[in-house]
Amino acid sequence: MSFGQLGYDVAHLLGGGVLLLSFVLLYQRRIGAVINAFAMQGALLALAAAWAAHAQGVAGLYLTAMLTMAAKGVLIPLALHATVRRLDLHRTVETALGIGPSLVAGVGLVALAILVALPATEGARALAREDLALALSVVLLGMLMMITRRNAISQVIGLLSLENGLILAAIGVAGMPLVVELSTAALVLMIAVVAAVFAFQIRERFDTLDTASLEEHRGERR
Amino acid sequence: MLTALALLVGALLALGVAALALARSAAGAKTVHGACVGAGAVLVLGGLAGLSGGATALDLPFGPPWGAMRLALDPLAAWFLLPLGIVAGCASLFALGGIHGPVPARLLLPWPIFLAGMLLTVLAADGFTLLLGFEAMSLASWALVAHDTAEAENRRAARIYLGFAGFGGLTLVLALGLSAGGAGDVAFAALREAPPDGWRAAAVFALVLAGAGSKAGLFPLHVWLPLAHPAAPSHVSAAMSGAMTKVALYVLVRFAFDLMGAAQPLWLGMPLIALGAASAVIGALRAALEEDAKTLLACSTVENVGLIAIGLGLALAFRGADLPALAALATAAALLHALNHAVFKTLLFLAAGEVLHGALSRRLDRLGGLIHRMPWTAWAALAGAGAAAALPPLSGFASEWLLLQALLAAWRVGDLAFQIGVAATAALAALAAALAAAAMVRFWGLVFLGRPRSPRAAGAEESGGAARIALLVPAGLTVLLGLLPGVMLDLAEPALRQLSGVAAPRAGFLAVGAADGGARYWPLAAALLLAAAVGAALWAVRRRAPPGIARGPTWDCGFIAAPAHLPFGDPATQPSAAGFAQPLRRMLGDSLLAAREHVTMPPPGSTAPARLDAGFRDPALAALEGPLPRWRDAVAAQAERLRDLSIRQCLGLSFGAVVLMLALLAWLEAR
Amino acid sequence: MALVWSLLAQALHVALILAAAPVLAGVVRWLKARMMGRRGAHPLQPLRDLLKLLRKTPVLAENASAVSRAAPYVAAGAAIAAAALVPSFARGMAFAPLADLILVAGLLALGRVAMALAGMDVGTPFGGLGAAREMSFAALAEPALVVVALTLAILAGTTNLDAIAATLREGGLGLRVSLGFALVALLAVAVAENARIPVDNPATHLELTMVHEAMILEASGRHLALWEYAAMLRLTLWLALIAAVFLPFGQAPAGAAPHLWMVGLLAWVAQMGALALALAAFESAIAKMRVFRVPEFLGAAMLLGLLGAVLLFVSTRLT
Amino acid sequence: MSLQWAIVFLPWLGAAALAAVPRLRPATAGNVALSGLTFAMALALAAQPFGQEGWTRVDALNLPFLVLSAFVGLTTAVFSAATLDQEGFDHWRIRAYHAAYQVFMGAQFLALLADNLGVMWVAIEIATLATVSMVAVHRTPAAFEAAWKFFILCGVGIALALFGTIVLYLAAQPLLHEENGLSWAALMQVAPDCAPGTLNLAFAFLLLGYGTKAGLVPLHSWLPDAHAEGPVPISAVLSGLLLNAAMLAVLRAKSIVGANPEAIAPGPFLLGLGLATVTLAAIALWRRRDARRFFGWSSIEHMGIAAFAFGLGGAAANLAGLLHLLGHSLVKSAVFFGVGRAAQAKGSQKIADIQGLVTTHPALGWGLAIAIAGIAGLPPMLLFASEFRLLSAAAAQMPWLALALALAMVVALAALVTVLQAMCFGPPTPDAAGALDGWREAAAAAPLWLHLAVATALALAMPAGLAAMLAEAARVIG
Repeated sequence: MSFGQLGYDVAHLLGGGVLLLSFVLLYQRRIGAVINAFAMQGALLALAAAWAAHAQGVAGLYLTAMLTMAAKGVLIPLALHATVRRLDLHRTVETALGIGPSLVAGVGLVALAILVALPATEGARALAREDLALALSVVLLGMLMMITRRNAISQVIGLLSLENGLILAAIGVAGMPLVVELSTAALVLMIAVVAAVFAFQIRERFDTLDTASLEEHRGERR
Repeated sequence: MLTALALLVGALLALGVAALALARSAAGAKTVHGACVGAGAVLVLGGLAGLSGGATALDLPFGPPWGAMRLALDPLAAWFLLPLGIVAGCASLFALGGIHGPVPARLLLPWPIFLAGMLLTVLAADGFTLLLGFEAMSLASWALVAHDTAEAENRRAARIYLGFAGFGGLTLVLALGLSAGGAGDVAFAALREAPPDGWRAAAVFALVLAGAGSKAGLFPLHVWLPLAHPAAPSHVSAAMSGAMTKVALYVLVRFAFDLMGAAQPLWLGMPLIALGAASAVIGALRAALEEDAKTLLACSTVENVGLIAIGLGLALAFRGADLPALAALATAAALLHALNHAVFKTLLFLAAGEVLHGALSRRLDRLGGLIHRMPWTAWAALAGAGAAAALPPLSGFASEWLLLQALLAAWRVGDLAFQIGVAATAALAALAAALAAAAMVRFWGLVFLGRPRSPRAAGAEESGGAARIALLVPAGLTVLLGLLPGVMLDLAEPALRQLSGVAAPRAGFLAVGAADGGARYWPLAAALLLAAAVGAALWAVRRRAPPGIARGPTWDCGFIAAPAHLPFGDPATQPSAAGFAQPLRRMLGDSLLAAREHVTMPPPGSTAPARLDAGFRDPALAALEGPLPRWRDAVAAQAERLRDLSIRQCLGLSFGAVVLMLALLAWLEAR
Repeated sequence: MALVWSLLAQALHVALILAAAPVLAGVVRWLKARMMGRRGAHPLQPLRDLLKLLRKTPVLAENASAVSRAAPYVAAGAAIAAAALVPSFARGMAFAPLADLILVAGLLALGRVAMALAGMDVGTPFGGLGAAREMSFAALAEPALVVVALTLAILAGTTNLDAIAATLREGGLGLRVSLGFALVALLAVAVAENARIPVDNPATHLELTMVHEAMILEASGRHLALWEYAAMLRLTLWLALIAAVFLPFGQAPAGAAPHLWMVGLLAWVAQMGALALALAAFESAIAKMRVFRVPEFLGAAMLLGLLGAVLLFVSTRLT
Repeated sequence: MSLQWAIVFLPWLGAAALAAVPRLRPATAGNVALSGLTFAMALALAAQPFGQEGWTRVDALNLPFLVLSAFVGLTTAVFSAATLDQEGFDHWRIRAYHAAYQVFMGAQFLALLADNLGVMWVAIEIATLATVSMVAVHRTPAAFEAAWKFFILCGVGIALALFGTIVLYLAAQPLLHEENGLSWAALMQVAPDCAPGTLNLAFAFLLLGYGTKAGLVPLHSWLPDAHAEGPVPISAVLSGLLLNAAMLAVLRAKSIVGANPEAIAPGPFLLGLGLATVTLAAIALWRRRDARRFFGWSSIEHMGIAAFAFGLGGAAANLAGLLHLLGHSLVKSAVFFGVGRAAQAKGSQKIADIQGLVTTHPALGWGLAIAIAGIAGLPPMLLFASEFRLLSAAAAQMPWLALALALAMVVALAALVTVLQAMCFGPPTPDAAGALDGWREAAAAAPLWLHLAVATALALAMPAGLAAMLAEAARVIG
């Protein structure tokens, strides 16, 4: 252990908080609440990054923390709210899988993540192991959200939350080189996705809009 | 010599490229075909030299990224250069005679490449080179088949043909890989070192049968052949039927007799014999029923390839049963028939081309009476048809006689199932030969005899010059090969020794025959006897009968003369192609080719004529175009459901893959 | 010396068989007539008919080609050549090494093709119809012939007729079931090849059934004579073939002194007479079958021959 | 600045410059000039010795692909210059298109050159962003739809890849110095001693992540649509370059995991994915009506074949896989040149509307026919050599799998042949409009023929140096 029990506990707590918020994301029914929960997750992640910067003594991670806070805690949620208003999207979350079953599936995924990550990382530090399991859970829950929600906004939030999991994993691995660059690059990707929602004017869920219009366009269907 | 042949491959390829420029003028096109005639002559010379010299090998200075391409010339390859050269020469000469203006580049360019591909296949001494040549040959001939895009039927033929070409290549690659084993070296020398055995040998053989067999036209993968061969220009059809099927058989021989080693079991020959017999019967029967002259000839090719395959299969079985003398006999029959068929089929296709040129049709029902307008073509074609019908003393009879001798001796293999199978095969081979005779009589009779069935046929004109020579050369060769098969077998001796391991049975220049004490066929003596008998009949009749003949109207049991507006008589009163085929269609077609006849009677009082619809369908083609596409479409329809997914569901797929992968990892970790 | 004798025997054989052909045809006709209760024409009537035809100028259709003129000679020549090869009273004749069963079949096929082409030359419906049927029937007769040849080749080790005859005469093979089957098959083939009842009726020109006659409807004069003569030769040849293989009694062996030839000659005449009688009796007793039953008839013959060969395989394993 | 970085930043600087050029002719000319310059630099790079330098490395594995990318980039730029006015761009789109093109090229070079796996990830991300914008450039609903699908699926894919990268570092962390922590060379060195379980986890995510970009089933859904929308040249670079970069990333990961004897063998995973990919693609080819989607599916099939080859492993199969990637880049981009030009000439992308090309456009039609035959694995193109090598190696090692592969390839081949016959030899369909003037028609056809010639030359007379390099690369990826 390179740092004390407190450091471990705080990091663990923050990571657990991020995971908990993933569940909250799954649980919410209204889009506004989903966005808010996502903002919370971003903020928590920023805190975790800052704590990691402090604990590992890597100054660059403060930058990550600040960027995360600014982008995910504030800007992206604002932009999403604006998009919902501007494009007059459905305010309620339409689910492909009910809330309850989603949560059950989420618990199963967390179990899977732990089952996979813990044995796989024998030999690594405990924090890294825990962190990896948490991060993997967040990633999987993000994907779950993407495939069980029908609104474009919810799905984008799923992707964003997935990316939160990545950052969580990256900051958990002490001494990861290029961590700032990578997390920034990932952030850029996410911002681009959000921008694309706006630019492409993805009004409806991409359930109905996608292939059907492609089929009509190209006459591929028989 | 090998170096010269290798350079010839390069020269032909260069000629193909140069054809792009040369196609602009008639002189250029003539140059290309003239050069190809020369190439044919060089090939024959190379074959003769290869048969008299020993085996030579040559590494090319380039090749695939993992090694050089290797060429070799041994007696086996040299023997197959003979049909290749003769066919290439005659076909090019015919094409040369048919040039009256600029030739489209797409007709001119693939021709030398086609020849080069065949040559490369025969010379190849490693798997890659073999495949390269094989596929180049397929592709170039496909380009020639596909040249006429106006007809939907031709497009279908080209499509099926190209599909089969790729299929054949893939199976051959698999066969090479299987026989190469772990090392993965596909040079022939390495393959010979470690021949496959057990199930591997069976698999290799099955794959080669599928790959080379489909190219050669073995049942049930022959379906493309009667479609594709007629679609090409006639000189190309001639080369495809005459030479390309032989090259495919060469590949089969190369694998079965050389690369798979000598120690193969008896049963290896059986599938070849069975497929050969099936091809022979189906091919001959279809030839007797088809109504398009070139399709008919292509089906006859299937028949002859089947006969050759029977010979090869017998040779394999004899080798397995340790009867080398009989193996040599069967091999001799196969090799000789390969050469003979190449010559007479080239002749027939060129004659069909001449007919097409003169009378503008390939349909038997639009021809007729051409012997009056095109005597040279008619008599040359008669020689080819006689050989194809296995009439003594022409070439076809000599090789089929040898084949029958091998079949009749096959009972010496002491396996009862084999004996019974071979007895049945002998009957089927005889059936095929007799059916071929019926087909050839029908072909020649309907095209050249009788009255013209269309005004165009009545006004047909024969071209002279190079095209005529291109017909006369193979006609002469057909007669010559028929009279001197012994000489050819002496020539083939090194190849036969290579394949069967012992000296071939020799019966002198004038005869061919089985091992000592067996039957002999003396073609020259038989021909002299026949000539003497005909001469005697002529002499005797001339002595007693008054000279001269009288001409009168056709009697035909008092049939009424043709009306004035049909100067050549009503074509409908002549036997039609379908009508001539009727007995065989009813006797054998019902069961073998799903033949049907349907009469539509007009209702009482109607003046409409009654109609008879007759036709048949090759069962193999029906399978290819029936269930197979249905299965494919059913599977594709299922697979398409994957495509109709929304983005969310596509993501679900990714997600599923991740979860599955993780579960797999967890399971692996737990173990 | 042996060469001279063999040449002499060959020449005698050719002369004999050439002369016997019209007579045999006449005898068969006469016998049939007698059996049917008619008086019948003189046995030499066919010969007289031939001579009469020879004297007439043939009439060819306006659009007949050279095929019509050449084919009769080719057909007759092929028949003569084939007949010269089938042994009659003696073995070891000059052409014996040539006398291969398959070559004989090939020569017969040559004659058949010549006739079919001649039938198609003018473009009449009957000619084409006859040619189509003739070639189709031959397609079915050929396999039967080959399986018979297979049986004989297994027994004799060769397809040379001379050697087969020698083996069957001297080999002490005894009576074999497979030979019986082969005989029946060969008889069926012979009936089909010679256009006899029940496959064809040589005495009628009924359109619906005729095969052989349909092809030579347009022939006349010397051409018709040649066609008729070739047909007679073919009948003689087939009967001689059956006699040589299945009734190999009394033949003079190779190199035998000419006095044995007399014995052989007498035996041969007796055999041919017996076969002619059998043929006449068979033809009188049976009705012609429908054209499209012929494949069944020939198919059965082929199967019978095949069965004979299979029995032979089995018996060669047992011994 | 070293040459490695120069070849990355030159296009990026150029992109910035091109973004300021609103007119078509100067923009296309600049694009071509820039691509030519990078091609020259790639050649110069090939003359330099191998080695690692900072975050980049030049080795036997990436150099051939680098040169190839620069080459295809150049020919595509030429093709694009000749045909771009058919797309009907306004000046914003001209700017966006050319800038995105050069950004993509730079990212592609970086992705190939990167020694650092993190840098490689960033490069691939940039390439994705650039291509998304190029796919969407037409701003039709279908283009948006395809771009969105592409973006979301690949976004998730590269997110997974990043996760894999992090886990990979986690595995190697105890054994590494921090500075070169994500260096492939360093990872290769320590891989035998890493915790095998962590490596497994890393490989799973890297395979699925980069596999998405490489279009492996079941992660392939984005590919056909992305290939079918957007300007024609994009299909060529997507198929010819981006897929290679992704596959090379998979290979880098595979080599690391494969170096550890206790970790799971990566081969069977690739083998399974490859086989599934080939089979599904072969079947799906039969239902296509849109020419560019059809060839997009064909790209999926070929990635499957390459994955199968790498999964099989061993010198012969790896070499076959590398040759297949090279050959596929050359020939498939040639096909897209042909199909794209034909679609412009006929005014439709539907196969039913593009027929009889050899009659209406002989040079184009025959070139396309040969190219499709080459894609189908018929000689004499490089794909013939690679498929020969692969199938013979597979038949020697795993006959049943080889049979399954061959079966799928036959099905695909039949589909390709059907389309080849229809498009090139069918009854001609009328031209829409858009005949190009003489030199531009030639410039549109020249890249096609040039690619075919290069692919043929590489198949039959590959320079000895290149062959040795590929053999070395085949050894490296294990």
